[in-house]
Amino acid sequence: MSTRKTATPAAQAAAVKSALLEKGHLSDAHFDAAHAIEESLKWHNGARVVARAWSDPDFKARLMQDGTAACAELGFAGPEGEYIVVIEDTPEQKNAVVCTQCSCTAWPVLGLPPEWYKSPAYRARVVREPRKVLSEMGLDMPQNVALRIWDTTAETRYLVLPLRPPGTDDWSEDQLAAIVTRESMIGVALVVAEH
Amino acid sequence: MSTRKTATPAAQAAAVKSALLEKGHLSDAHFDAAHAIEESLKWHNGARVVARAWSDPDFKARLMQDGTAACAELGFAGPEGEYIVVIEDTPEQKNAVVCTQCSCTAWPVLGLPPEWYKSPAYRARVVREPRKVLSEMGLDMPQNVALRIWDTTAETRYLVLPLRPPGTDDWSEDQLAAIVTRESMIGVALVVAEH
Amino acid sequence: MDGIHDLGGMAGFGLFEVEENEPTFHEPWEETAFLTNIASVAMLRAYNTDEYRHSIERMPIDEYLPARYYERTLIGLTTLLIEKGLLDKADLDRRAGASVRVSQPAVANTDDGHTQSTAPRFCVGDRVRVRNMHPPGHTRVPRYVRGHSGTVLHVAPPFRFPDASAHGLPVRRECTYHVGFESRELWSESAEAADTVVVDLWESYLEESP
Amino acid sequence: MDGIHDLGGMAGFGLFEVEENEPTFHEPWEETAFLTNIASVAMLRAYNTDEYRHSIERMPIDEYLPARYYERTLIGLTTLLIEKGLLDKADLDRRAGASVRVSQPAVANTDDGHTQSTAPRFCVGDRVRVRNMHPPGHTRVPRYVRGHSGTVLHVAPPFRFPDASAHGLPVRRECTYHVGFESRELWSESAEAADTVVVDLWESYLEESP
Repeated sequence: MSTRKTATPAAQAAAVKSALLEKGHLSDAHFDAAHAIEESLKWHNGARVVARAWSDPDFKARLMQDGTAACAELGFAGPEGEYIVVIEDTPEQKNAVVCTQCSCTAWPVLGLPPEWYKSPAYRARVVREPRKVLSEMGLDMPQNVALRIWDTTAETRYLVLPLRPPGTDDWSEDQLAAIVTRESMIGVALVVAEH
Repeated sequence: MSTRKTATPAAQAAAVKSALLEKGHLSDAHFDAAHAIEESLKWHNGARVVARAWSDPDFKARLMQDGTAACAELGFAGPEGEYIVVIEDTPEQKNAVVCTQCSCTAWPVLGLPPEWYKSPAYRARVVREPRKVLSEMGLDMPQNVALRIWDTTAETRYLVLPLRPPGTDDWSEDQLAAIVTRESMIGVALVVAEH
Repeated sequence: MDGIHDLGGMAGFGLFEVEENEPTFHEPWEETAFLTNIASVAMLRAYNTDEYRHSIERMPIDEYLPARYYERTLIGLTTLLIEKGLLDKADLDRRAGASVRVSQPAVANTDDGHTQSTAPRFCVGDRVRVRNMHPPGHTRVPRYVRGHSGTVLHVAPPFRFPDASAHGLPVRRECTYHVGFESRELWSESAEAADTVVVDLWESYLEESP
Repeated sequence: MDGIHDLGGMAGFGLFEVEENEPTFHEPWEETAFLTNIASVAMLRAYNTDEYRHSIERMPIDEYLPARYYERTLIGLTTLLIEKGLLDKADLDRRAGASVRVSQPAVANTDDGHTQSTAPRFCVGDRVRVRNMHPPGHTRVPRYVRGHSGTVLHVAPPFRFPDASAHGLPVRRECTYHVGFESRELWSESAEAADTVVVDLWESYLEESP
């Protein structure tokens, strides 16, 4: 009965789950269904979208026109993916995504976000000093490339379409998908052709 | 040599003081002098200023014209008192003082500030919802009294001259000084005549 | 609320680490917290995502920054399940063998928006200014753009207005706008001239730029 | 810097306690910290008060709110005495038997002000607007008034411009102004119409209201 001590996260998570189950608010089947949703949220999905866009001009046109529908063509949809907008990197403009107020991302194509994306430091700094933040992450953008930072404040979920690296003209979609990284689709890295 | 543990404030304060003394940067005499300054910083000084202003119209005129000089007449001066401005409560306007960015106050007349004044809650809230904050502190101001909150952001140090309570016309300056509180001179309380 | 969660532009943060081959969850309780939230929103429908975001914003303010991400999830969902009457704090404390952590009570917004239509009021290319709003409850207009002007780059379809939806006020939908702000408009000369920040803003947050 | 110390208007804080017959210090180390700071500023002249305030603003951001007031004093003065080369961190760690706490390195302001004169540019009654400044280092213009207009109520004499003085830039003095802002100008309709907030602002922070 003593409630002076503060519960550890592990104890609190177990307490809430057991109470929900015992009181009948949720069942194991619900948790299994939630787990199935979790398993479907992979950034590798986004890599497939990017590889398809690089390989298929018609798909790319549909993707830029209606990101949600084009991702759904490949079977990628779900929570935090109600309205997906694709933003295209160009030689003149580099895009990067943040959520300053919490940590929203396009789960169906980017998966659950990594620690750095959720860190208060990234959230606070990238809208204020984007060039410095990208540089610290290993991406030194030339001064003649404008930076555009997209803050995920409403229900739009952004996916960055990175520049296709040179020397990949004859690569298959699978080969291309294999070099696309999560960071490149959040916009803080370039895609590099690996041999 | 292990520096993994974080020093307690007590250990850190002792370490810094002993290092300053041993390296000869400061002597015990300096600490004694600092202590003498500390002893001179009393809110009771402000109570004397208020009582004098209530009792002596000429002094009050000088106080409103040049707070620093008038306080110095009574011997009250020192650090954080370089430019003292007195703000007068009226039946139409209630004044209160805060320092939102740190916790500046007019040390020579208000003493070192109390915990509540230094609390992040007071600093954050009183500029935003002054009526609610004053009410929580026990001071319900009628809607027809305007509130004016003074944020101590530069070098001006404010002293609120509270309303003299009714029924004190024949009181001596000493009697008046005895009912003036620190809170009334920061502006979050009224002065009440006690018998 | 102008809370600690509204981090955009706040100074004092330093380097952050990018973990190689990062797992989705770092400890088992993190996955439990995530799954419990998904099940509570999508299956139990105990609360909506606006209420969820606000439950985290209401965390004790000095606990927000030190907390791990899924710690915030856990504190938020625990708060809501108790507030909605589905769980009981004393029971949870007993189960956990210690006091479970919860957020502070909500202060409701009184303003449920300025737009009565789902048809867009602004078009791409319009200059708009962000209203100087300070709602006491949930809002998604960051402090760092308030009072500043930008250009509409894209009109998104109507979505639930979160300032109302997070507080059980009647649900309305209105368009959101991707508004591009020049970095120098936001941060003055300290920013790079060519850079922009795009913020996705509900119509009620915007007015015509003067 | 737009740091955590700039608390004016931040939401998420609740009740605070007013202690009866409060002692000046609650623990002996608090007095030691206070006296060490007084002696370091006034006698040793190791640093000035602007540097001192900034040393506290540079505290690790998630340690600021939970810290006691004199804990911040202690962390600030320790940082400065080390940065100025008077004390050595390893030596202090040895003396304390543990790692002493210090702030993060300073980022200097590049802008040392817009005013070149100690004669006041504005008069009582003038309408002024606070510039949209975001200096990376020390400043005393709170975020909550930036971009907002108010009325000059009083002109104070010239004082050292803190944005320069805290960073060892050439010391200039300029007038400060007590500027009255209507609460509704700052906080919109959520504030009481009759209330005002007065902020004491250096001339370089101000421009003529448009």
